[in-house]
Amino acid sequence: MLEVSGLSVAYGKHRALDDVSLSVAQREIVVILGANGSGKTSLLKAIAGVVPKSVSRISLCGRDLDKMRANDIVEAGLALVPEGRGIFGELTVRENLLLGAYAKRARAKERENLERAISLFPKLAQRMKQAANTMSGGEQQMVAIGRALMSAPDILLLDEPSLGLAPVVCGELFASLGKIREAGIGVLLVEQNAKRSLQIADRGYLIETGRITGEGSAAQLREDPAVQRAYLGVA
Amino acid sequence: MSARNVSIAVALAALVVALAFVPSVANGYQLSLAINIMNYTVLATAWTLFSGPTRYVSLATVAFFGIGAYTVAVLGEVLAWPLVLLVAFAIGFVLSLFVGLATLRLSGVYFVIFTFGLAELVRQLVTWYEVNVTRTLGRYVFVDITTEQIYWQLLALAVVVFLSGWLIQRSKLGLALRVIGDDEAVARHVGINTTLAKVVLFAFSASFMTLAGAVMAPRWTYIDPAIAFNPVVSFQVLIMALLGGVQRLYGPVFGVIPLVMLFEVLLAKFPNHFSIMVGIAFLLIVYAIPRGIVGLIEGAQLSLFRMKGAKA
Amino acid sequence: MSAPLLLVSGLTRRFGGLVAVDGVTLEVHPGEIVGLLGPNGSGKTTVLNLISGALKSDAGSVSLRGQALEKLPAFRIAREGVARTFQLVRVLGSMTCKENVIAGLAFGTKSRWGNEADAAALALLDRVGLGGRADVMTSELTYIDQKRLELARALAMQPELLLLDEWLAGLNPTELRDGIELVRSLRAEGRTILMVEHVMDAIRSLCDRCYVMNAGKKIAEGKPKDVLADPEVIRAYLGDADA
Amino acid sequence: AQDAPKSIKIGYAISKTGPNAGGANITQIPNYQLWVQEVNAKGGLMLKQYGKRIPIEIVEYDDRSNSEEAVRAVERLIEQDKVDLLLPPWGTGINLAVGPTFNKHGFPQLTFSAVTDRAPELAKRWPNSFWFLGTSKQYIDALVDLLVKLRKEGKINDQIAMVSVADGFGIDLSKAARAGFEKAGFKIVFDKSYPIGTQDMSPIIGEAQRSKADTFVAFSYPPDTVAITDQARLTAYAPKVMFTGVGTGFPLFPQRFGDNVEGIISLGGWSRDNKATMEYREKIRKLVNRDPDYWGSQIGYASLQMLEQAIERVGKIDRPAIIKELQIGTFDTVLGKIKLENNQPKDAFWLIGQWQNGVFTGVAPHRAGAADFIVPKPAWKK
Amino acid sequence: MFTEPLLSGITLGGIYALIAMGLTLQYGVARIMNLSYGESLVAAAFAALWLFTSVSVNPLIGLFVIVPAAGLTNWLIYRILLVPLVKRAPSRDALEVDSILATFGLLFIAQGVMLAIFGGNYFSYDFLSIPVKILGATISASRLLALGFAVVIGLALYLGLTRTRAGTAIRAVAVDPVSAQLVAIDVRATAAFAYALGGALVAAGGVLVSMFLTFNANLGVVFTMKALIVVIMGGVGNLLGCLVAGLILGLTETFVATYVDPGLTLAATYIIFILVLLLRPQGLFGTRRS
Ligand SMILES: Nc1ncnc2c1ncn2[C@@H]1O[C@H](COP(=O)(O)OP(=O)(O)OP(=O)(O)O)[C@@H](O)[C@H]1O
Ligand SMILES: Nc1ncnc2c1ncn2[C@@H]1O[C@H](COP(=O)(O)OP(=O)(O)OP(=O)(O)O)[C@@H](O)[C@H]1O
Ligand SMILES: [Mg+2]
Ligand SMILES: [Mg+2]
Repeated sequence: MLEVSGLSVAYGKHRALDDVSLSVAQREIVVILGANGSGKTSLLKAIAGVVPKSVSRISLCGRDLDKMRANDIVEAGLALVPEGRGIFGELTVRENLLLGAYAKRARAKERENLERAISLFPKLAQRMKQAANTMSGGEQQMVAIGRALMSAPDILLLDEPSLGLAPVVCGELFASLGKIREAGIGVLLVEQNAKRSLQIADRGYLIETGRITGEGSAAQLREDPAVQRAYLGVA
Repeated sequence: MSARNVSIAVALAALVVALAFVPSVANGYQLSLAINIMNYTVLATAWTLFSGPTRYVSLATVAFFGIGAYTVAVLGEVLAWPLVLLVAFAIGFVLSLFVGLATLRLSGVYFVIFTFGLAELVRQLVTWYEVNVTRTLGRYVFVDITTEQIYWQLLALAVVVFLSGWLIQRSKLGLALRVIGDDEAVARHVGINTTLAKVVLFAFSASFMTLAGAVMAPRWTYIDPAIAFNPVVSFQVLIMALLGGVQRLYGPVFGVIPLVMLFEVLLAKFPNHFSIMVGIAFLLIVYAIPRGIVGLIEGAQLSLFRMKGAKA
Repeated sequence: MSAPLLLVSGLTRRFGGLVAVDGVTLEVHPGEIVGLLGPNGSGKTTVLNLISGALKSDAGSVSLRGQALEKLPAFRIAREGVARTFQLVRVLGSMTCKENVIAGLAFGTKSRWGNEADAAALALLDRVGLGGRADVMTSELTYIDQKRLELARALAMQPELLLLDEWLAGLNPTELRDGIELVRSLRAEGRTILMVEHVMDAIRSLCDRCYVMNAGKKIAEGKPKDVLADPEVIRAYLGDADA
Repeated sequence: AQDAPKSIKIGYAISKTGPNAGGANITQIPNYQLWVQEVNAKGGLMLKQYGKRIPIEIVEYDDRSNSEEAVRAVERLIEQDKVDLLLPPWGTGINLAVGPTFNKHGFPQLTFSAVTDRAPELAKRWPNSFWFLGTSKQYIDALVDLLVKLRKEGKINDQIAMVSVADGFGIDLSKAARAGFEKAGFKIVFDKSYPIGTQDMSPIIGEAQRSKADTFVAFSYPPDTVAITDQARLTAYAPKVMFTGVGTGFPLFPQRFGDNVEGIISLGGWSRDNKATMEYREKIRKLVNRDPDYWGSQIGYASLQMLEQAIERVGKIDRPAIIKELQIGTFDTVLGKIKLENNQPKDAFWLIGQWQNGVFTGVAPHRAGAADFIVPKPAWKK
Repeated sequence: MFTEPLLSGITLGGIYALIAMGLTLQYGVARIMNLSYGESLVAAAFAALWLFTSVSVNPLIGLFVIVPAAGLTNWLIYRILLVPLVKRAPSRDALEVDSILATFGLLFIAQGVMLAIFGGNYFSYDFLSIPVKILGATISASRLLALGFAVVIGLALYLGLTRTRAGTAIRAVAVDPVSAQLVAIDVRATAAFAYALGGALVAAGGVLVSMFLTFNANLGVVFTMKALIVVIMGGVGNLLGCLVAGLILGLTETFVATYVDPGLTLAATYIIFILVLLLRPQGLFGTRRS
């Protein structure tokens, strides 16, 4: 469904991503593993169109995304939960969530998606009128994920979604990623909690200093000694 | 001190000495142009002293400048000149301490407009006082200060402002202000007394502006609030500093000189379409020099370095 | 037991109708690493904010070495020897890494400046894993590196008490191991640490004791092993599947 | 004879932008344009020294309503452009600011847009300076005479309501008025000032209306003059004597209020039957497509005529001699014959005028040609 | 005696609010600190004057021409002149600095053009200057009309911005333009729209104000500053704040003029302004940025 080939990102002289290609199919969770500074965030941002990039092709369900602006990319069915949340601090939780459904494709299902987001994070229901920037760190993360779900995406890009979530919520989040997949959505996940993510993922890529250095099914990766050493904490 | 620093210091000292001889070679008009440049240099640099690192954009420049001018109008014929200047400095300092304490909790554009309002408030209060108490609005300043003396005083003031700016930049106070400019919460949490740092610097910057006003006052025979508190001065200082670049202490000078010259040329060439020409010139500058003139200069230096590096 | 370094008692803070911190009492002894846990929105960050002076409390007291902190402004508290990191990183964006650390060195408990500060800054950057990046602008750092930088800045203040707010979040297991080592080495040099964390591995391996909060109230305290087995903690915080 | 220069350079710096531009544009700039046009149409100024007429060349700057700029522009005119003569800037403050520079370089300064009580003193300090508009006391004396006469005739009571703009002009005049009115036995029952730029005059008119004064005096700037008049009309406040201005003599005023201007009085005024004056109006109309104002314009034009005659009498650009001639000579102008006393004209023009049948007619001081005063001011028409 | 200052204070306040509303959109949403704002207002006033005196089109009908024209002009200004600045600005602060400099240039150009056409003269015309009696006080119909517009526009826009999807999107752009893209908002188009809407509002203000104020080509700055003060006092980006702040200032002016001293009106408004900011540094209705 999502096809990326030959994607590069540079900040000035510094090359953060170098000729990366990957794909995510419908009903698939793909995880990206990589060390700190390896370019994971840059990858997601580039796909979502919020950092300048050079690329040979990005397409979603056959539509070219590479020349589109970020807002059109969302309209085309791709949603990003950015690192550091990027919620609208001065707006209320409700407004944040409803803005998630600003995309025309999402408007019809606004109510349904709102219920889904709330059932995932029941805490939000009590805080609909609170200004988002007065929420706790974890609560803000919930708002960010909930907002992305509201845009009825075909594919969801998550940058470290579990960051700052309490274990119980974290567990629910991973469980719900499974449900999201069942709803026919593809998920591209950047996550430090490799153990958990490899449990639910179908496939994964390894990324090192801006290049893809490995890929495989989740099971293969779990068994790979290098992966075990680097990401699974097996000494 | 490294050899490079010594030679820079010597060059600067030579520059100051050379500037001191301007009155002996310039005619009246050129001298008054030089005065204008000096005046704005002092104001814009004093402005940058505070607003550069903290990013608190102030439009109160003319409030202090005007108070300086008024001090001269009131005391000019009563006290000896050095005393007048001293009093002006003291008034500026004390007043700005109060203002600083009251205002520095505002941020962003709130501070900008607040300072503008403050300047207008001072002007209104002075007007009201003059109208209802002294019952004359304009005051006449007849003090025996020649144009040359005004120039030299401004030059001396500029030297003082630059020296103090340089010292502050190298001091902990300078760092404190930059931290405040980036993030006040962090500043507090690393142990910076943000209020004190801001207020002290604000007061210094404002007192220099007050002094500039006092020094300039004898230029005009007649002072009334509209003249002394002309808000255009605040805007001009702001624009000059921004155009030059506030990242460096010397940045504003690079805004002052070209702008004063530009205004001068356009005024002469297009007396009837001055506004339009200034506007167009301005837009061109904004689009062509995106990072201020200092940015331009340093960018050029950087690429020079690069070229050298590439060849080596 | 020695006298507590930090003593918090009856600490309360409201936001409108919400009682974010509700009569919390806790103590931290010199040389200890104490964990502060709890579900999202339970008031942990708010407690740190109250201790560090970022927020003022509605009731209760905070004292360091017996000296009351709750009335002091944040910068005084910092000079008394309390340093912190932020949950959402706050680095000084217009400065280099070194300058960020110098900001911590210059105004902390034992102020350092000039060449001495330069050297100390480089050493600290090395220590948190940012060696060689002294002159990089902080805006070019990744999120995680920014967190490291923040720690270096906090350490630069030579604090007696270090408050860490989810400093270990977002690290992969290898990095986490390094991070845990780093924190442990801090204790070895005599620092006292109060840390908020959701990463249980870190809590287990680092903390001497921990407190658990829920909805602003303290619901459990004790050794990590015991606390994490507490049924109420499991219900409210850990959930069935342990991370 | 020496080689004649190609032109006589005359320079001026005036407010073309900024808050002073409004006044400068009405009272001053058209006069400069008209005068230069006329002189050059004749071939220029007749200089005996060369035995021929030499055209005027103008160098003009915009002082942006700023004293410092004005000083510098004048210096530039003198030192860079080497002008032969200077025309004055607009407004009291700026004329005073450039005074020392004019004086230092010995240029005659014929100001006609400055009202200052220190005019006599300044003329002594700077003998090259001429103060055509006079002092506020002159205007007030004329006004008081007028009011005293009306009171004697039983047409008004002895109460006056007065407001003034909190700026040099308003303060000087209100101060002189306070002294003058009280000396003449009037009671000032309402006496307030308001800041420049005040947009809402209803509180002021309301207060004045509630006072029992038959006479209402406003020393106001043009926008305020319009606002005050409008508010008075709106609330049907019709004092028997209504004084407003400056601005009342501006073309804007009758344009805005039509017949309703009838009976309102202000500073200045024209002689209805003076042919020269009416011709002058036509010329200005042709030049700038609107009327001149009825106060300073004509006086300014007269001052330029005087300068012209002084130069031609001296016959060369000899500034001290020109100044001398201005001080002692008698000149033929639109206003009739003028001879200065202490660098100020005396009884040369009307101090108080009243709108009568569409002309702002001089009514005081009381001398030959003064029109009868209409009192009470007619009620407002809808 | 009391109703008179009350009513004239309210109308004056309404006028202030009206003058400021466009700016709160341009600055609050499009993030353009528009120093040439007052010039737009004066230009609209001149347009109304010209339509009225030369073509005898009554200003109320003129509104239907001038307001859309102003909206379009401002839209073009944004797309052509300001978008390059928006694109290159690395941060919000940088954009603010750039926009101050650029609109400072625009200010001069607009002023220069008006000076070239109209000279520095004062202008004023007579329209709807009819006394209306309310509760024993007399107010001119034109001022009442301006007040009515201010209230209607203020409330309508407030509701529009807070209660509708498009309005919320506009506010989202104001809060965080980068994240706004992530929810499919076309940031540039939205900002251009807000800027143009602001321009249309200020033109409406200019037309209405021209019915009773005397103006000249140099008066723009006065309006810009008044508008900024109202916007800041009300809280940036908040239309309701604008309305309330305008009313407070208007009432302060008339009450001080009536009961204290007309000479202190401006001083009093600045004092109120300063007090409000000291008590609420983010303005009356503003929210604090984190
Ligand atoms: N705005 C920027 N300017 C310059 N360099 C940048 C910028 N953003 C990121 N980089 C650099 O690009 C590289 C990749 O960064 P990126 O944020 O994509 O890494 P990451 O894999 O997400 O790391 P982390 O796990 O720390 O979040 C890093 O070396 C970083 O320093
Ligand atoms: N300024 C504020 N205004 C209103 N409510 C606030 C404010 N700050 C915090 N809160 C609320 O107080 C509660 C406690 O917040 P706090 O940030 O302390 O939580 P936390 O325990 O740190 O959570 P997390 O693990 O998600 O970071 C939250 O419900 C939050 O929404
Ligand atoms: Mg990342
Ligand atoms: Mg927290």
